[in-house]
Amino acid sequence: MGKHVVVIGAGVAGMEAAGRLSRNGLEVTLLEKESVAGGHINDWFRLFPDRRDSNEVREYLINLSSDPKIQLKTGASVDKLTRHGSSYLLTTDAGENINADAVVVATGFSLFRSSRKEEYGYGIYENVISSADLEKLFISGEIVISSGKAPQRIGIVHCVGSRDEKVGNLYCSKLCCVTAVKQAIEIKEHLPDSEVFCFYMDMRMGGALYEELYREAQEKWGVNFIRGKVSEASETIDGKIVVKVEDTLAGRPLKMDIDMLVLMAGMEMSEGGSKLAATSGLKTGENRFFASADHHFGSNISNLEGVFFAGTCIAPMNVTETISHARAAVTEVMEYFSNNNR
Amino acid sequence: MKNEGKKAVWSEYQKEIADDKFFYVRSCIRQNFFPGSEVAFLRILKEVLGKDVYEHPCHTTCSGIGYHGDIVPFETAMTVVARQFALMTEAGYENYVPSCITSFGLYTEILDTWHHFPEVEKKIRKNLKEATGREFEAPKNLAHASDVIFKFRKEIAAKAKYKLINKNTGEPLRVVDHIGCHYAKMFPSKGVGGAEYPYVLAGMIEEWGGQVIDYPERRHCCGFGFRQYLVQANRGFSVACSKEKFESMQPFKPDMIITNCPGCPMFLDRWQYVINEIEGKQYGQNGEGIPVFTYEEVAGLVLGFDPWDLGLQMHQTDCEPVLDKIGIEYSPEDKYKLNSLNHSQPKHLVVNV
Amino acid sequence: MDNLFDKLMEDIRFEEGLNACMNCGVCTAICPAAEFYSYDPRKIVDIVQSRNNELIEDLLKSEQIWYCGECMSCKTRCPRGNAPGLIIMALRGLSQDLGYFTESEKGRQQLAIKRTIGESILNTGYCVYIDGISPEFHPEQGPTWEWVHENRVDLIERLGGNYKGDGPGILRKIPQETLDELKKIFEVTGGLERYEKIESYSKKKAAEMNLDFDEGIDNEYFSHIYKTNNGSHTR
Amino acid sequence: MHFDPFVIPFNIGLYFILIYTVVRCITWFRDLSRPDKLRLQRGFFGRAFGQSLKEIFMESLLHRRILKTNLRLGYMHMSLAFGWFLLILFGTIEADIFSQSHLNAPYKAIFFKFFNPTHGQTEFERAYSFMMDFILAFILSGLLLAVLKRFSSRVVGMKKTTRLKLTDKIALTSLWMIFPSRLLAESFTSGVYGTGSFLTGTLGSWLNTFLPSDHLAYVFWWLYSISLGTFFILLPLTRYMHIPIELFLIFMRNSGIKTGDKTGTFSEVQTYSCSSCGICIDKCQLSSSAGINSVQSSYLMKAIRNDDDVFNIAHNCLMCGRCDQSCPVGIELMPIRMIQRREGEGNGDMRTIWRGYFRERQNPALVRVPEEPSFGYLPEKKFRQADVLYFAGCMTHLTPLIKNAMVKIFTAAKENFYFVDEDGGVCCGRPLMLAGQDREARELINYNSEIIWKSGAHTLVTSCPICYKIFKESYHIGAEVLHHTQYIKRLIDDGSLRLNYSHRKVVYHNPCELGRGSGVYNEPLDVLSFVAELQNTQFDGPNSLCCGGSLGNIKIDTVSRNKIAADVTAELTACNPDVLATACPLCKRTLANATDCQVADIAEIVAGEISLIQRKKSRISVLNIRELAEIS
Amino acid sequence: MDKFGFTISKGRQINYDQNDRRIYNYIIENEPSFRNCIACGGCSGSCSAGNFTRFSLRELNILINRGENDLPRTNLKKCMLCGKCTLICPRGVNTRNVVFLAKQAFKRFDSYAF
Repeated sequence: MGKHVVVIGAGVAGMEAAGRLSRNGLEVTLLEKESVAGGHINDWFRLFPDRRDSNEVREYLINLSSDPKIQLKTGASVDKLTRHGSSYLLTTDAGENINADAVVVATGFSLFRSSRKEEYGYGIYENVISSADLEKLFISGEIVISSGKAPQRIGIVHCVGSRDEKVGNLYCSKLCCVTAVKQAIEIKEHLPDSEVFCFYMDMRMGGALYEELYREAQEKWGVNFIRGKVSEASETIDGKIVVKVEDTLAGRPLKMDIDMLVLMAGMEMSEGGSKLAATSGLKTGENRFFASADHHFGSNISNLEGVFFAGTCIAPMNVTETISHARAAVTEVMEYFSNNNR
Repeated sequence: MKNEGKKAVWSEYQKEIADDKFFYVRSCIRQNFFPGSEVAFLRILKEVLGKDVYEHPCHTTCSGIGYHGDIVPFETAMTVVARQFALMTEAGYENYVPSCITSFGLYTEILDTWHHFPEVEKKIRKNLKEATGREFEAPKNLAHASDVIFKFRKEIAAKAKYKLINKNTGEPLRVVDHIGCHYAKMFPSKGVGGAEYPYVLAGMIEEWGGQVIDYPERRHCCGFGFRQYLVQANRGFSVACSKEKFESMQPFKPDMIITNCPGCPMFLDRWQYVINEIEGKQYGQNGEGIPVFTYEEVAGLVLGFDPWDLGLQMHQTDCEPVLDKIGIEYSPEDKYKLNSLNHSQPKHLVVNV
Repeated sequence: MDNLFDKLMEDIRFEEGLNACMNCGVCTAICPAAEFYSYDPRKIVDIVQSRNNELIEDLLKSEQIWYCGECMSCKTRCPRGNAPGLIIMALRGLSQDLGYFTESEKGRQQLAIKRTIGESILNTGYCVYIDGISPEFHPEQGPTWEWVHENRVDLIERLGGNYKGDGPGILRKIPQETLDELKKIFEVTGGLERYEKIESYSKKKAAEMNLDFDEGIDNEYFSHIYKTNNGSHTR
Repeated sequence: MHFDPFVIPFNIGLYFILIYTVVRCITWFRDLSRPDKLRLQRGFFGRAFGQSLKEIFMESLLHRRILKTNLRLGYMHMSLAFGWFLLILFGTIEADIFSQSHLNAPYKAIFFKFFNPTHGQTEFERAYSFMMDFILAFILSGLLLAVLKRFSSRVVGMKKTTRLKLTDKIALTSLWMIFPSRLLAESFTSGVYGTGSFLTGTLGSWLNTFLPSDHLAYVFWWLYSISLGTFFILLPLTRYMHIPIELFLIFMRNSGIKTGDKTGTFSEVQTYSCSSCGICIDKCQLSSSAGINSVQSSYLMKAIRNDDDVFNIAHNCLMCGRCDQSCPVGIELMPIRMIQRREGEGNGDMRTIWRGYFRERQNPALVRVPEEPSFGYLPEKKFRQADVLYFAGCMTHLTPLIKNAMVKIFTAAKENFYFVDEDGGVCCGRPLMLAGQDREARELINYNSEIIWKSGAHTLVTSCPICYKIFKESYHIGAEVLHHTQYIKRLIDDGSLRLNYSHRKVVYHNPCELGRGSGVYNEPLDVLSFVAELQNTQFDGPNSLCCGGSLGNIKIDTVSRNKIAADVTAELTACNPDVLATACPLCKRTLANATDCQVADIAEIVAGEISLIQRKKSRISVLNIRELAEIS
Repeated sequence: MDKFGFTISKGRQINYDQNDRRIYNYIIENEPSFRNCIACGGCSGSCSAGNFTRFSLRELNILINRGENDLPRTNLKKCMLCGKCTLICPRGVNTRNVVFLAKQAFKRFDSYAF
């Protein structure tokens, strides 16, 4: 057909979409603001719920998107997106102009900046880390606290930056609960004698095999689950973290010293996505993610004809859903081209 | 502890504080328990910094303690406050500076309520007109007195005679800051540095040479709790709250506590005495207690005011250990000297002599 | 019977303080009162949001609503933007308006606060005034306070105050016209009505409890409510 | 030759065990309650004595009951027991007849051949030798089976065999050694002297051709004696103690002594009478379905004897009663288990074979506060006058279809009934009792009794067999207690309830507490065959299976329960019935989770077939539609 | 104390580090399914005893888990062991054995008889 599609963002959604588009015979330009493709999956050690090595998924995506029809441009973010007749003109921050017959927006998400929940002291207390930091520790193979010792007791705070009006995020990020459980198990694998406490508001284990993983954490690993939102964390003189929480099921406040506190950062609209929304006229919703045309049957469709959404730029999704969503976006693109040709 | 992290938080909570022409409103509790502090505030602003501060002789309590003791309805409290605003308007001032944190909290709450519910403000205007015939403008700038001292902390440091440094070791004094709950807990954006890491006192401590101590129960209430202290039967709760704080700060070996709320310094001071009486436990280094100060007292000391002019003799927990550490000159025999011929001393001291 | 939830909704603070609660417990976790009293602000919010009249009535008559110290730490933290502290204030207001406060030991103490703080406001223009803070009622203020209280005239003068004096300054005398204005404000805005309700319901309760009731703070009922702690408030 | 040192081990063992048994019997007798002592005395001079002798012969020697259940296993036990008995009997006679003197020391009979090596030359002697060899061969054949059973229990037709401790192994080895060593000792001796019959003679002469028989014979006589001595000394520590003790058991039982609810002489005698034959393990569904092989009655008996962790074993049992019914020794296994449950952890008064004499109590006495009721919170008792009371039971509240069906049946039968626990009642107390908490159970029993008693009802109907059993056995309420199946049967019989006949095929699962537990077998079947086509299975009647949901077991996990239920439903639905019927809410719930077949309580089936035309209450039997159809 | 007319209140926070967790550990050891509790409250909802009194197995389970043993110790005996909770439990926790073991544990560690 000779049509040219620009995919913005070379994360899971972008790579999947680009690969599928090229398989359909389209020319694709894949733009990535970072120096390498892969997105957040590059920072993750293992994936829930089956704990597979994230490299395997990355390799799959790289293979899929390594096609002569796909031109990957790294270090390139989109400054402007304007419509010219039936095509679009994209201007990158490097000043490069790219023409596209259709655009797939796959700008993904940003992890919630944990320091915004000031009461947890992220960035202030040495032993308060985020879920992403913990993944780095997993990759390094060594879980240690600032003193260089292995933590004896680890606390995991769910819903950091999610379901929280104070930081303007009313929505549930959906993946943090299962991530917490996955990480809790991984901690126990590394440090079998440690105690792990998950502080949750509701356990939202709504994916395939998520609940099973939760059960495994309880049954096999003895991970403790305490229902209550952590109110604040503070530091003792010997670098321990004191958490205050209500054990709502016991109906009593609970105070506990913890060696390492892990914050389950939620998902937010990415900066690149916000910038794109501001310059392109793409609509966003109350949750600041892109607003798709219809929740049920038009989640890939934007308010601009020929611009399509793929993946977590519209809402939190796991890898499986992201890949499915990217494939659906490709279907929409193909249909768009075939309708326009008629 | 990473200080950059804290600074990042502080930078997000900047607050506009007026520069001059303050309408000063006194605090009920402070006038009774820390009269020297309010005197020092006016002295510093007028004499040291040369600012225009006006005090209206007809201003009253804001009724805040009654409001938080739940015997004064919100509408009544709002109208009383509206009358204070009217006095300010009548005197031609726009920058309202309360000495009291409960008042500051109440003003903030009222202004916020009026902002969200304009019909309430309208009703209060009507009430005030009906009751007193007065009319008012809401203040252009509302800052707590500690905000004002915070704003001029550098000027004070420049004119300081002493620093919060142990003159024997050269080490900065380890200072605990205690912020009144109603300063920023209700409206974090109205306090310097926000609710979690308020900077208002920390800024003064840092500027004047001390080191801020961050201990786990730093944000805990002193335990005043209005009705919790006001009724004898409930005071066990009040003292327990302060005790929790002392227990938590003790490992950090604090040299002193500095506060910006009227009640807190009094409670943190008196409860040390009560805990010692009931449980025989004395906090602080060498069992001499942890001296508790208001920010004006500390500013006054730094500027070289006489400790007994600041009213430090009214503290139950002796301040001399800190004065000695800093190297402040004072005359021990003047401590209980009064203007009249009366030279009595507190009873426990008489017994000891 | 009146719908108590609707009555609460008339209070602007209630409307401000109650959005939807998801029972996360962050308020209780930070609450100083929950730490020392058998008290759980989360449960209180949950009860009021149930809109169950019976439960709310029980709440208004309970000890529960009187444990809060109104530090407002809960408001800082709530992820749904609720302010349990403000809800408590609305509940306390309604409990006094309906006379339910005398049903609980802690609620009955409202008379003590009215008689001390409340009357001080109207009589002196101050919530508290040094003359009323007697060492006898405040042994916890310690020996220094005894000295301060005894020598208050000299000491305040020495510190640059204006004890009972005219014009501005520390502990100055508030002019009578100002006190009249205050009183008028209380009259117009329902403050006096609240005072009267506290008095009349307390009087009724005193009769029920067979305790002498009189004006001022030197009577059996006052002494009882000021000092009694049945020890069942903590666990 | 009248003595040789090798007989010393045997003598020590023999006199030890004799003295031990006598002392033991005296203590046991002393511990008996007064009525039981009288029973025993009466039994000794009455019919019980003769009966016991017969039973001892039939059961302890011939092992008739084991033979009936399992021929190979029975033969094994019989050859060893009866064979040995014959060997001793005829050995003694032999010694008496053929040696120089009469009234010999026992070892003379046992080691007859050694002391009379030339014996066996006359015709009569040869014949007698032949008989003795035959008996020995009989024993050795059983021994062979026993050895094989150790290695493969299938040999004797058993699925599982009991597991052994070290002392058991030593005793077992010494037991096994006895007869082969006798064989070899006699053979070698016979070989040297050219005596012996078809077994010892043949073997002996053959061995003599290439071995120094004379020397070897003496070695094996020693071995024979040591084996016997060791076996006798270890006897009190092992299951073989059952050999002498069972005799007392039989006699006591025939004298009318019962287990009771506390540890006592009889329960101890029973415990020591267990031969660990393992039949209870074979019957146990925990073993066959869930693979739990450490808690069965024979293990419980052993744990009690060895003072092991009885507590966990005692509570890990479905209390289905299948083992109780099949025990060849007739030990009252369930009552003994209940005693253990009641006595609780560390509180048992059971004496171990040695330590018991010192009556040690390892755990300090607990500060008991029994005065304070456990269920003081229960509300004022509410009761209503009615003819019939319906007590659905806790479990029935989890199966509302059953309770609705019952209400429908009551209404259709125009019964003046009161639904006692309609709004959720108080538990009947049996679950607590099953957990060994009798005092607590008694509180609930008293509470419920008052309600029932004050209602003035003549009949109490319950849907739950668990409730039924305790109402029958432990309540004193002055009303007739009926399970709903019995009650429905009556309604049908007296014509109060007219039912249609459904042509559905039904298999009936008999709940343990109703069938084996309370002896109600026929009424459910009668009712079912009245409304449906009842199909028989091999698990009808006393042989019924346990659904696995039993409240009797407090330890078993859900997975195991489900396995049992799955196996049970597979067996019962093998003939593809339309409905798997039961008469217990707990069975219903448990089975329904394990099968796709419809599971229904009999009450539900009956309620579904209630005819629209109902007669007034009358005593005249009314033909149902099936009978009408048959007539026409 | 008379001097001031009050005593210093004691905190009622769950002090996880100082609480006695032997009861919990004993139960876990003997009934590992106890770990699987998700505090759904099914047990309390179906409870025969809960029908008459404020007895919540869910609450007791949680408290024992946290080492807050006072309430469970005095409340456990309210259970009738009827077993409905075990049938209801979606996580297959053998709740009946949990109660049974808890009583056992209190007997063993606290010399507390029921």
